Amino acid sequence: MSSADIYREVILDYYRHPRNFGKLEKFDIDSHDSNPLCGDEIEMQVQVGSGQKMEEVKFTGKGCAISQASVSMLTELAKGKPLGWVKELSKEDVFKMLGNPDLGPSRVKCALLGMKVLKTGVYGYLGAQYEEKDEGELP
Amino acid sequence: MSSADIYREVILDYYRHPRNFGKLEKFDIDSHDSNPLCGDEIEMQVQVGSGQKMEEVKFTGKGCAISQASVSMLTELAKGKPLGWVKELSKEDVFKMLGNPDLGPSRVKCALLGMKVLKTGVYGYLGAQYEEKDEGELP
Amino acid sequence: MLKAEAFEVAKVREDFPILKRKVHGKRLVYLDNAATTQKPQLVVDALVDFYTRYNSNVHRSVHTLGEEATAAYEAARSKTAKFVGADPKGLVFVRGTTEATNLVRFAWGEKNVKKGDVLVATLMEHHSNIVPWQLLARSKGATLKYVGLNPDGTLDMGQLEDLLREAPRLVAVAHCSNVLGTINEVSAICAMAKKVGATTVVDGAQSVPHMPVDIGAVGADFYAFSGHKMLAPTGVGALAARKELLEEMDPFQSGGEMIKEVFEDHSTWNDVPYKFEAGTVNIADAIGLGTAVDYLSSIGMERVRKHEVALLDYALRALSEVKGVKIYGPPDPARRGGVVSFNYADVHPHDLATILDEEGVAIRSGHHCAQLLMRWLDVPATARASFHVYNSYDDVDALTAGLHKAGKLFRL
Amino acid sequence: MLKAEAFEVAKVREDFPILKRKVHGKRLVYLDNAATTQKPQLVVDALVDFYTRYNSNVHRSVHTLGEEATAAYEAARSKTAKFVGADPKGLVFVRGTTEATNLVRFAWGEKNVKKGDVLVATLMEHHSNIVPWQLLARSKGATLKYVGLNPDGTLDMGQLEDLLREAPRLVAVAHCSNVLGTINEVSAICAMAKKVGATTVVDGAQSVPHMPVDIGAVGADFYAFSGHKMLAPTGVGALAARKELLEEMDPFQSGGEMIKEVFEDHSTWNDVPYKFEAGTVNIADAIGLGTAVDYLSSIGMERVRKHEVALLDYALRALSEVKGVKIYGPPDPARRGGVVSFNYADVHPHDLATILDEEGVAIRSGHHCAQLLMRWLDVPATARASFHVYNSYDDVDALTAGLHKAGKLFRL
Ligand SMILES: Cc1ncc(COP(=O)(O)O)c(C=O)c1O
Ligand SMILES: Cc1ncc(COP(=O)(O)O)c(C=O)c1O
Repeated sequence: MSSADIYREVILDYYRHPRNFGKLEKFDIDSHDSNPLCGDEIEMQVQVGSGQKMEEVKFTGKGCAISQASVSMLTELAKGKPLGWVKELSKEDVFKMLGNPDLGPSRVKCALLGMKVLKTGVYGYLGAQYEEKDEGELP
Repeated sequence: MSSADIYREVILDYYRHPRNFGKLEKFDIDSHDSNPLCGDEIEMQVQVGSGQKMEEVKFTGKGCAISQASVSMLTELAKGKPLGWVKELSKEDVFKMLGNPDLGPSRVKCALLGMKVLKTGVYGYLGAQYEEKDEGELP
Repeated sequence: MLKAEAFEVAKVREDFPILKRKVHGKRLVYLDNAATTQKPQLVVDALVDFYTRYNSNVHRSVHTLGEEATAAYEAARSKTAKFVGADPKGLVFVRGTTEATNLVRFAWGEKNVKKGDVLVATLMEHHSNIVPWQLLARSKGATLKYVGLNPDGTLDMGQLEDLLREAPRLVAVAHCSNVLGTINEVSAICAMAKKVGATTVVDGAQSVPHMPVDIGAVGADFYAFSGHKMLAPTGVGALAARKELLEEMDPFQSGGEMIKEVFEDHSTWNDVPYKFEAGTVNIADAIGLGTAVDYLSSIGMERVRKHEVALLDYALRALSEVKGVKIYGPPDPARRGGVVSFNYADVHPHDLATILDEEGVAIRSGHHCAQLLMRWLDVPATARASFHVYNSYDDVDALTAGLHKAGKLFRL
Repeated sequence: MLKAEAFEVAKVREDFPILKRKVHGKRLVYLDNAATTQKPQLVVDALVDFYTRYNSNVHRSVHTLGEEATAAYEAARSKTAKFVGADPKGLVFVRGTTEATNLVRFAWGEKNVKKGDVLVATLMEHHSNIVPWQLLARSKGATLKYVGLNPDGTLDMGQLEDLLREAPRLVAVAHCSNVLGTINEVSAICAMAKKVGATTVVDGAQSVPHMPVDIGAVGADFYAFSGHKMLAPTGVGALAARKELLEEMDPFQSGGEMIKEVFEDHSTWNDVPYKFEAGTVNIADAIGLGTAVDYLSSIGMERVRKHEVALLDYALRALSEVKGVKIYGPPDPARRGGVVSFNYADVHPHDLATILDEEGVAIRSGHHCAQLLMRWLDVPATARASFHVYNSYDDVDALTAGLHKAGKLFRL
C-alpha cells in the first residue's frame, strides 16, 4: 500500500480538523502519554456517566497525521460507549478504523498511541492492569 | 627464532638459580612494579655508595623465566655502575643481555619489567622523570 | 548552479555496497548520516579479516592470535588518536559519545563536582550531553544552567559570558549541532572556560566525522565522538583527554583489564587508558574504526568538508525554493555542518519521512534527541537530511522531488 | 580410551574459517575459549549482511532501513532471551559481563546498598564480579565478604550459610568458574540467598556459552553473560533480570534512547529494557549474537555440553599422565565446565604458553582475572586450556605433545 493510500482525504481532514479536540471542565479520567520515538503527545479526558458510559471524551495533543487522526477518530468511536468497550478494543479495530493502511512498525506506534492513552486511563480508573501486548513490539 | 633459542641453558640457570636474589638490610632505593598481564612482580633494592655508585643491588620477585632471568642478569650488570648508567640503559641493551631472543610483544614486557623497576627506582631517587618510551607499547 | 565535486563521488559510492540497494523499488538515497553512516567495503573487510584470521582476546595473551589482535587494537587506537590530534595514551575506547560523557560524569564528575556548583550546557545539546549533567547535578546538589541561542541558531555568547562569571565547574558544548548544524566556536569557548577554571566537555559526534578536527587546538579537557557516525562499525567510539587528567580520575566501570592488582579489600588500577577499559573491549569494532579512519584520511577531511559544504549550499537553496519549507539553523553553509533540519508546512516530519521513504529517500524525523532545542524552536519535531562522502547532488534532487510529492499528497 | 563424539566435530570445524589458519607453520589449535571463542561463518555473514544491506540506527527511525534494523535488533533480543529462559523485556544488551555487573552496581547498588550492609562474593570470582562490589562497598560504607573454597575447588557451602546469617544485601557468584571450571549450585544458592532477603548476581560468562541455562530456573535476580565467549562478535553481552526489578532501578548511563522526555531540570525514562540502553547501541553485534544463538541452538546446548565433558574427561586423563602437571579444580568432569587450569613443574605458565604457541597451540596463561583465587591456590599464575564445539581429541593430543616439548626444553 502506498502513502497515497495512507494519507487519504479523510485522514488529512481529521488531522487538520480534529473532532473532540480540547479539554473537559469536568472529567473522571485524565490520561497522558508520549511516544519517545518522535515526541508525539496525547492527553485524553473522559467524563464517565451512568452505566459506566463514556459521556464525554476529548483530547489534546500534537504529532503526526496518523497519531492525531487516529486519536480523534477514536474519541468519536468511544463517546457513548461503556468503559468495558475499551477493554475489548484491539489494535485491529484501530487499523480498521484507519482504513487498514499498511504501516511500518514505527508508524504502528503512532496509530496506536491514542488507544494506549485511552486504555491506560480507563484501566487505571477500573483499577485493572493495562496489557502491553495490545501494543506493537517496538518502543 | 624458536623457543629453543629463547630458553637457553643460561636463561634457565638464572631462572632457577637467580643471582642477587634477596633483600638488602640497608638500601637507598626500593622500587616495585608488577605486570598486570600476568602478575609478574619484581622488587629491587639498591644501596648507593660514593660517587653515586650502585654498591649493592638485590631483587625479589616471582614470574616467568624471562622476567626473572632478565632482572637477575640486570642486577649483575648494574652492580658497581654509577646511577647515570641506568639512565643510559636501553631496551636494546636488555635484549642483548638476554642473547637477542625474538620475543613477541607481550613477552617483551616480561623481559623489560626488571629494567622498568630499576629505572623507576633510580629516576625517583634522582628526582627525574621516568620515560615510558623506554618500554614497549603494550600493557 | 555549479555543481563542482571535491572528489569523484561516483567512485566513492562504489566503495559502499549498500548504496546498490533498492528501497520500494527505488534507488536508496541515504540522507540519515547524522544518525549513523554507511560503511565502506574496507571497513566490512576489516571485520571479516579479524574474525576469520586473528580473532582473539587482547592484552593478556601470549599466543600468536592474541599478539596480533592486541597489535591491531592498539594500532587502531594510535591511528584514531592521530586522526583527531589526541594523545593515544589519553584515548579511551568506549561504545560511543554517550558512554564517553557518562564516563566523564562518573569518573570525573562524582569526584570533582560539589554542592552548590554550577554546570553549564547549551540548549542545542544532544541528550547525551545534557542528561548525564542533570543526574550529576542532582546527585551532588549542583545546578545545571543553559546557554541560549540567537535567532539564527548560533550560541548566545553574551549569555555564555554571563554564566562563566558564575565560575562553573563544567562547560559542556557540542562542536557541531546535530539539528541546526551550527558549528560552535569551541576553541574560543574552551579558552574562556579555562580562564574561569571550568572543565570542558566537547561533544564531537557531528564534527569528527565531517571536518578536520584537532583536539589539541580545540583545547577541550574532554572530547567525545562515535565511530558509527564516521563510517566505522556500531559499538565503538572514543573519549580523548589529557593523560594526566585521566590519571587523576577515579575509574568508571571496574573488573578485568582495568586493574593492576586485586586484593580482598581493595584494588589498584592499570595505567591509562586501560584503567577506563574494563572487561573485554570491543576489539573488532575498534579495529574497524581504525580502518574507517584510514579510509577517511585517504580522501582527506578537508575534501570531505568541502564536499559537504557544496552539497549543503545546494540543498539549502533547493529547499528554500519549496514553498512552505522552513529551514532551521545558520544560513551560511560555511558556518554549519552537513545537516539540514526543516519543516514543511503542516506536514508532520514523521509523515514526510514515510512519504519520502516510499521514494527511496531516507531522512530522519523527530526530536533528534534534542528536546530542549525542539522547545526553543517551538516545534514538536523536525525533518532532517544529513550528508556524508557518498551523497551527491542527485540525492538532494531526490529529496526535493519527494517534498513536491508530499505537497501534492497533503493538498498544499 | 573411547572417543565418542556428541556431534560430528569435523563438520562443525568447517563452519569456522579461522581454523584453517596456520600458526608458526602448524595447524591452529585454539584452546583459549574461556577468554573468547572463534566465530562461525554464519555470524560473520550476519555482520556483513547488516552492513551491506540494512545498516541504520534503530528505534527512532521511520525509513525502511531503520525499520529493518530495528526489527533485526529486537529479534536478536527475543532470541537471546529465549535461549537463556529470560523475559525479553528484562534483557538489556550491554558490552559484556563486566558492563552488566557494573550496571547492577550503579543502577541497583547505589540506591539499595546502605552503610553497614554486608555484600558477599566468592574467592573464585572473576574480577568483574568482585571489583564493582569493592567499589560499591567503599562508596556506601558496606563490607564485602568472601565465601572460601573446599580443597577440591568447590564452594564452601558451610561458610556461605554462615555469611547468609549476616543477612547480606547482595550475593555475587559465578555459575561456572573460568579457572577451576567448578559449576556452582547457583539455583540452591539463589534460593538460600532469597530466604535471607539478599539480591543475587550470577556471572554466567562461562555457563551460557557451554551448557543449557534456564535463568528462570536458576532464580537469580541478575544474570550476566558475554556474547564474545559464545561465538558472537566482540562488544555485546546481556544482563537479564525481572522486568519489575529493572523498573524499580535508577538508570545507569544516560543520554539518548533511554529517555522519554527531557526538560531543563529533569527527565523521565523510557520503558525497560530501553531505559538501560543509553545512546546508539551496538546494533550489528547484537544481531550477531542473535545469529550465534541460532547456531548454538542448531547444534543443541545439551550436545555442546556433552562434547565438552567428553573432551574434558579425555584432557584430565591425558594431563594427569604427564609427570609434574598439577591440575586445579574438581576432578569429576560432570561437575565442571570445559576449562582445565594447571601448572607444569617449575615451568612458568607464560613460558609454557610461548612454547606451545610455537606448536600452534593457543592456551592462556596468567591470573585469568582471578587474583584472589590465585592467592588461594598459592600460585602466581596458571596455564589454562578451554574448549568449545570445534575442539577435538586431536587438539588435546597437540596440547599434551606441547607439554612434552616444554618438559624437554626445561630439562625436566
Ligand atoms: C567468569 C567470568 N566472568 C566475567 C568475565 C568478564 O567478561 P567480559 O570480559 O566479557 O566482560 C569473564 C571473562 O573474561 C569470565 O570468564
Ligand atoms: C551531537 C550528538 N551528540 C551525541 C550523540 C550520541 O552519540 P551515540 O548515540 O553514538 O552515543 C549524537 C548522535 O546520536 C549526536 O548527534
